[in-house]
Amino acid sequence: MNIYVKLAYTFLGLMIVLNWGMLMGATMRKIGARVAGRHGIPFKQPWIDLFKNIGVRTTITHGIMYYIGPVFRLTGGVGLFLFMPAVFSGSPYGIWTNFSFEGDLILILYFQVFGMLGMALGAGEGGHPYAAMGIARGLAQHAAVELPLTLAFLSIAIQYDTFSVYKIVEAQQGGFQNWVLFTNPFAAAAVILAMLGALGHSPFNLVKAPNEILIGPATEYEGSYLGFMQSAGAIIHVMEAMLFMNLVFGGATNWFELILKTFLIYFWSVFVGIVFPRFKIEQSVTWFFKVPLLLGVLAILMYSF
Amino acid sequence: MLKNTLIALVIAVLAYMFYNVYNTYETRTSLSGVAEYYATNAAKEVGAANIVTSIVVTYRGFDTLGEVTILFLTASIISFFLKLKEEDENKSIKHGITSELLITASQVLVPIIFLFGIYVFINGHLTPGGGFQGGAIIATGVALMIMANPNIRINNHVIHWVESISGVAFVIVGLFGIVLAGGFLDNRISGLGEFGTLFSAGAIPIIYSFIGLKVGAEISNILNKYQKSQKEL
Amino acid sequence: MEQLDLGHISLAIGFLLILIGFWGLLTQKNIIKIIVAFTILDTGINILIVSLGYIVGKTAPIVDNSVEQLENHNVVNSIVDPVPQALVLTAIVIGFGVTALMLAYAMKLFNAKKTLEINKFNDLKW
Amino acid sequence: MNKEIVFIIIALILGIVSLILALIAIHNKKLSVAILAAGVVSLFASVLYLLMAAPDVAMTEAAIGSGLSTLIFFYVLNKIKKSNA
Amino acid sequence: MVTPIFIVAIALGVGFSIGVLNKLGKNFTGGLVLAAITFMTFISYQWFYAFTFGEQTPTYVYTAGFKPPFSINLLMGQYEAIITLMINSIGLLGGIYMFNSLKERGSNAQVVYLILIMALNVIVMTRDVFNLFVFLEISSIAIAGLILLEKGTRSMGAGFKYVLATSIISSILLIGIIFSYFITGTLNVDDFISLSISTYKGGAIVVFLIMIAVILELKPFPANGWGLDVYEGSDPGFSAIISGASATASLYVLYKIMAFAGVEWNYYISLIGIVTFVGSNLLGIKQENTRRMLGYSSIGQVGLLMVILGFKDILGENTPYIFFGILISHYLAKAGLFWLSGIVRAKGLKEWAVIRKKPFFLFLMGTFIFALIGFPPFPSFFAKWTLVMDLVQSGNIVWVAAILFGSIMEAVYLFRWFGYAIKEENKHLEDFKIEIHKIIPVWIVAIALYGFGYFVSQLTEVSSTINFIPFAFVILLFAIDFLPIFVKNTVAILGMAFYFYTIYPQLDNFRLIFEVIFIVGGILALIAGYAYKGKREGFYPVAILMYAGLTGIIEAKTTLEFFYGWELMTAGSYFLIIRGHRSMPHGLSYMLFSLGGAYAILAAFGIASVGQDSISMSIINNIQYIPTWAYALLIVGFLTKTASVGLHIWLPGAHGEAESDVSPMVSAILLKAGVFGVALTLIGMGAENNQYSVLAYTLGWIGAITALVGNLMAVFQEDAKRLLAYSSIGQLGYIVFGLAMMTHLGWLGGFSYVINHFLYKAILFLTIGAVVLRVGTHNMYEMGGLIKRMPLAFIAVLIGIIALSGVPPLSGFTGKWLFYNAVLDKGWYLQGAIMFFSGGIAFLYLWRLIHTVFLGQLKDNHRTVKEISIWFLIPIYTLIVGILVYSAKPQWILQPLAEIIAPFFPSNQLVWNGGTAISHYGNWAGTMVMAIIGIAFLAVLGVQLISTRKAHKVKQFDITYAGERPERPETTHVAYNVFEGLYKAMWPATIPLVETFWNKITNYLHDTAGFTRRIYSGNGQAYMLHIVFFILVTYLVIIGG
Repeated sequence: MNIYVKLAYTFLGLMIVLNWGMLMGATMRKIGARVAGRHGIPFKQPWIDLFKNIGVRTTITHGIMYYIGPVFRLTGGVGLFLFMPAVFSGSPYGIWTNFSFEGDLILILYFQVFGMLGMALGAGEGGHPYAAMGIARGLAQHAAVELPLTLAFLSIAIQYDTFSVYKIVEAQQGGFQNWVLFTNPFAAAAVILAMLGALGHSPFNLVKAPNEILIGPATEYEGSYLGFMQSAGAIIHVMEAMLFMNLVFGGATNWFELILKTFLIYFWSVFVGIVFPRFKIEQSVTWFFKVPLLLGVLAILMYSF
Repeated sequence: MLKNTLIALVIAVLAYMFYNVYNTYETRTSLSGVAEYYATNAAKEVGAANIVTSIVVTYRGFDTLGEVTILFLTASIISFFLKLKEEDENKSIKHGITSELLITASQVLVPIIFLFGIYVFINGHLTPGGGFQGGAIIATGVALMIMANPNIRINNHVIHWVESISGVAFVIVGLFGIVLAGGFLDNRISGLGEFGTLFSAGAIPIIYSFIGLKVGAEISNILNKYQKSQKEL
Repeated sequence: MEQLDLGHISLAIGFLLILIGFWGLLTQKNIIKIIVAFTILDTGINILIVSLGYIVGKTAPIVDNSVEQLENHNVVNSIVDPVPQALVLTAIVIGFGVTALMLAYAMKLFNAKKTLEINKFNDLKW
Repeated sequence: MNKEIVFIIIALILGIVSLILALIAIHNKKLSVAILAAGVVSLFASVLYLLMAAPDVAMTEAAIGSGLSTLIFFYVLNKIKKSNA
Repeated sequence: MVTPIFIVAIALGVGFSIGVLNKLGKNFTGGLVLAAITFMTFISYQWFYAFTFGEQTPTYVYTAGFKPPFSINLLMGQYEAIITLMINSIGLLGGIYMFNSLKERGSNAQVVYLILIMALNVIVMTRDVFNLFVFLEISSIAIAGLILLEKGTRSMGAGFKYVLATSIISSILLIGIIFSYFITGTLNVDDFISLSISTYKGGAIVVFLIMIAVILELKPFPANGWGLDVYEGSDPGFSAIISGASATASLYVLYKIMAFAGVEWNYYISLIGIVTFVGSNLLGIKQENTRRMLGYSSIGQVGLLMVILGFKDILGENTPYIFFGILISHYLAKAGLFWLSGIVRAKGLKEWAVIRKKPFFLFLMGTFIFALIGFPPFPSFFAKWTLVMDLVQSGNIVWVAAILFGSIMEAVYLFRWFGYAIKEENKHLEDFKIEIHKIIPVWIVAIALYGFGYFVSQLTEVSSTINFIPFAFVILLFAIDFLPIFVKNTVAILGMAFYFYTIYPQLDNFRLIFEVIFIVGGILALIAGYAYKGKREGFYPVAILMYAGLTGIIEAKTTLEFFYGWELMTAGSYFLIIRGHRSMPHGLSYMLFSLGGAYAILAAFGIASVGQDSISMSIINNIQYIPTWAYALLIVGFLTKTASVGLHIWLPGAHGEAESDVSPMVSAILLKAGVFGVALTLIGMGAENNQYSVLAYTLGWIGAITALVGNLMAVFQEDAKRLLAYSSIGQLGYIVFGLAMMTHLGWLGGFSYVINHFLYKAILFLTIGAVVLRVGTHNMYEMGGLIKRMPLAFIAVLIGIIALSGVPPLSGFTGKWLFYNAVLDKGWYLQGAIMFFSGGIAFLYLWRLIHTVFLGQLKDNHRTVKEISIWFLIPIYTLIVGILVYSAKPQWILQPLAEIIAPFFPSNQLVWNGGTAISHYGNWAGTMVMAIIGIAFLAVLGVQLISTRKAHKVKQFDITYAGERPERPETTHVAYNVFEGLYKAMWPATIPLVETFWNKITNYLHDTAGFTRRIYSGNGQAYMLHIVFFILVTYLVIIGG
């Protein structure tokens, strides 16, 4: 395939993901509001916010790291998309597999951090004390979430003898009975529980803590920085869901399937969030070290002997 | 008391050990080993009638040198250990005068004792006794002198001169042995002389005299130091 | 009665004196007493040495002036062992030296602390 | 009576007495008694040496062991008594 | 040739005549005594010369002109010549040293000293046991007298106890001697040998009496309280003579007696020796008084020498080499230390801080202590090495273990003492004055130690291969230590560069990697040294000492060379570490762990040499005797250097408190020495098809847990350098884990980590160190906002942490990617998951590091700090270039690495397709990934640049929360106790179990020592009881009931 055609498709895919991410975010907020008996925001609200933010005339900067923090964040989101096969089409070099053939699952796992790091550092230079607090909590929770997730992912990698996300998706084709959800239930269960933390909704949203301390690390950003953060957030949400979809739920063979599955995955975390109140950070860390970790270890042990 | 019981136990075990040592002893009926050689040859080789003397002065003369050295060491150590400060020596306390009898007796006896001592070591190669015994006897004379008159000032210089010269002479005579005879402390540096007479046994009478003088001087020195320390407060 | 000869008896005396000496060394607290015990120990050893050289019925190792004794090698059969006697001479003198030194120490130690109790002189320990 | 047997008897007596004296020397409270007893032990030893045909040793022991040693002991004892007084 | 009888004649002639000559003044008599000793020294020297360089045969000297056994004879053989030379020369030096104190006591004391030296000579030479007794008595009495050189009740008490003890001992000896005469009819040692006395009726018990007396003269534990009191109570100048000359003579007597005692005694002598060695060194750790501690050490060393004598039949022809190697070191070093203690006049160990600012004193003290412990280049090093080799080869591993344990105990107190001297506060201490006649002997023995070290190393074929050039360079740097820093730094850098240039063609690629890290890395770290002002005394010799050791282990062709380099490196790094503020306890624990590790390695080398003719390094590839244990020992030894969990507690303090440019040296560079060793061991274990999978498996777990523990502990540090130090522990855990997998991918991952860790840890430590130099604190919560003042430093740290955390696209990801492939390949899933989790935790502390130091609010007192020094920036940015190149073109490094590893691990290699690495499990295109991310980043940045083109800079407090300007560290940038929440959840994992474990062991040892040493009640009578007890117990054991 011509590289320009590839780039074009990739860009198109990115736009789809961005918009779907914003829509999904609005939907979830709506659902949350309705459950709480409020009316909630209109579905177009994210777009309105984005354009308004980008349109803000005065922008400030605290310094170079503050300035490029959002760039890191957005690059992180975009990069994730680039290294993730979006829609399965029977070839690793297919239309919607982006540049996933340049790396594998490990690359994606580590690249997740790239955006977080940028945001953390950028907010850090802003000098807001709560930014640091939010990051500290986020990192602590992230570390705890990673453990069961990694165990589960490793289990899946062992199961299919590969780290390539594409190959894992490929192996799950041919009916839902081939999904990891059924072929490797412990790993799937660990992922399903641990991804609550990864997606960062209640009860694991002390990091963002919307009501008490504004919006966590992003506190210091406004204007088009915030716009960037917002877009990145939308992309990353979808990408996270997409990762779980690819690894556990059989991937997607078309965009509709992708949207449906990511919605359901995302909805699962929102659903839990509606039911449970927010955890303190030590509570959430301890929680991840209990059931999800146990499941992850079981998933590994299955293949260790 | 527990401790003494423990010690008693220790002594008991020690006794057991010594008992085992004791058991190695068997009544001897004849000479063996080196003793046999000495008995056979000492008189001929060394020329001294008293075999003990020939062993002490010649065969094992090196031990004797060490022995003299020990006395010398002890005297030296005691003299710097018990040393009085200079001023103390001058204003030392006067002891009460001892009885007239003792003083008179000592005046009579001391020269005799000295003479006897000299006799003992000069005849060391012929009769029982020798340098050590003679030296000890001389020292007894010195002790008597001191006892008779505690305030007497034994002349340090004399003692030191006697001690030094006899000591050095001992070593030099020993060295002559290397040059003139078979080895260090060999008594055969001059002719052995006629067996059984005073001037026989080569250098033994000379060496024993030096030993006697030296031992006498050293012991006197020790006694003197102790005597002086009495005056110390 | 086989063992009841002079050699055995004095050997036994020697060992017993040594044991008494050890007992004294280990039990007496007074420094002078300890030194006394040491001299007894020393005497015991000296007796030991001499008795080892003893041979029943022999004379002192001094050769008569008679030449025949020399010639006929009778000396060998007529004297006790001279070597231990020579050694014990040395041992006695050494013992005297050590005793004198100990007594000097005793005097100085007494001067320093006005006591002769040995367990008072434990400034250095552990 | 055989000379040997006489010797043995003398030696036994000397031995027993000197052992007793040695114990006295160790256990008597009075230092002067102890010193004297030790001196006598030494003196008895020199007699024993004579019995065992060791006149040289006997002389030495008598002069040095029982004589001079005891003398020094008394010097020291005297000194100590004086300081105590 | 002057006959040795003149030693006696001269000494006595001079001695006896002094009674008259003392009228000429004490200086004259003192001079005369020295002249006499000089002459005695000359006599033994000419014999020594004749034996060593000529064809001299052992010569008997007959006294009285009769043949032995009828007269007393002396023997002057080779050993006698050596030992009398030693005694006389130390006697001469001691005489010079004590000139004044002897003079003060008068001519009598001078004579006693002279006679003592003479008596010791005779003790060595005589062949007659009764004569031996006489001269032993002479020496005892002389010693009892000379103890009084030191005034006061204490020395008198010690002297009296000494007299009592020796009189008991000599009584026993005399009884033994007279009975030996009784049963054999002779007193001559040679006759005893030819008649084999122990076969006579009662021979055994007679030999026992003689033997036990001689052994007691050597102050065996625990019947040695009197000896200790003497060491403590007497004049230090004289203690040196007792410890050196007197003990040496007694040892030689033991040797003589052993000739007729029968072989069964050998075992018991060794047993008593080892008990003494271990026992007294154990008690030594409780000592606070210098001289008493040195006394314990002396007694211990003599015990060790007894062990060697006991093993003389097994050690065979190596015995003299080993014996004299250890003896000479002990002899000179102990004399030096005692003499130093006399000059310094400090009683307590802590008071030695008075020499803190006196480099020459520290040099002397260090020389002696290192010689005692057995570091190269001192004779004891070679001797100990040979000893361990021979003992292990003869199957006496338990003995080796005991000896090494005792050595470590000795190191504990000696190095603690040394640490006090270097680091303890010394303001309140009074200075001391140095008398020239006292310091000269000390210098002479110190120089002699180095000289003998070289001499001894040339004696055997294997040790003569050692490359002394690097060490000579150390000496050179010490010699120019007075020059300014600029000169020394340049000399050091040029020297290392030149050395590298000459050495690198000889190395294979595997070694070359490490050599580059060691030497090139070292040069980079040294460049930072230009930033320092002043002279920086003592820095360069020790730094180069470490590098000399590092290059030594790389170049080593034999195990001896390796161990030599290893010990040099340990010594050098110890000095480097201890230079830091507050680093004394850490320096000590570093030294102890290093020594423990070194001894494990030594023992393993010994085991490896069993059944093999050579000691070439290749023997560890084919260990025949108990190979599993040998490899385990090697691994444990090397893991002390990589600070793996359980053996890591020295590292945080040592690295954290070190100087700014030292931290990268000891972290980025030094730790790789351990990795090098582990790699060698694993290769030795047989690479892929190894039979020691249990070891490798255990090692893998150790690596994984180390990674977790190191990273987790790093998260909770408040001190920036400690954070990095813990991080090093974790990173080394990764490396160990990678190597332990014993697969191609595992090793590739491990090695890529080796290089990476070197790069980023050097960057981070250099940068943080430079920042610390500027802001003057290690505490992160006292920093903040420094990006404004030091943007270059910030960028360096940013790149460093991205590389460390393994976030693509920088080089750290290479290692991670390789690891996960290797984990899958190997099947170590759980460990792999732990590794991944540790990686996740790494983000926490890395973020904390960069955030709390560079971001957040700038502190008021830092508003004017400058950018870090250019001399730090140069190496930092050089390394950054390295990281960037590595990240962009990983194949440039990974492909050569794979080639190195391939011979050992041929299967499951990576396939390279251009810049894409393809494994069985996945693929990774380093260059492309970097390009993609770069393009995406630039694109996004472009958009942002457009949309925020009018951004204006705001002030520090112009933030949303501006209404509350935070003042306290807890609030300013939340730097203090940042991860409180995590800590609440994870505190059980941070319980310092390992530290508690080691503390318990330490306390246990201390308690044991404290309890045991109470037997030394200070009561002379108790000491006599000990002696009698010792005799009886030995009797019951040896002769039986």
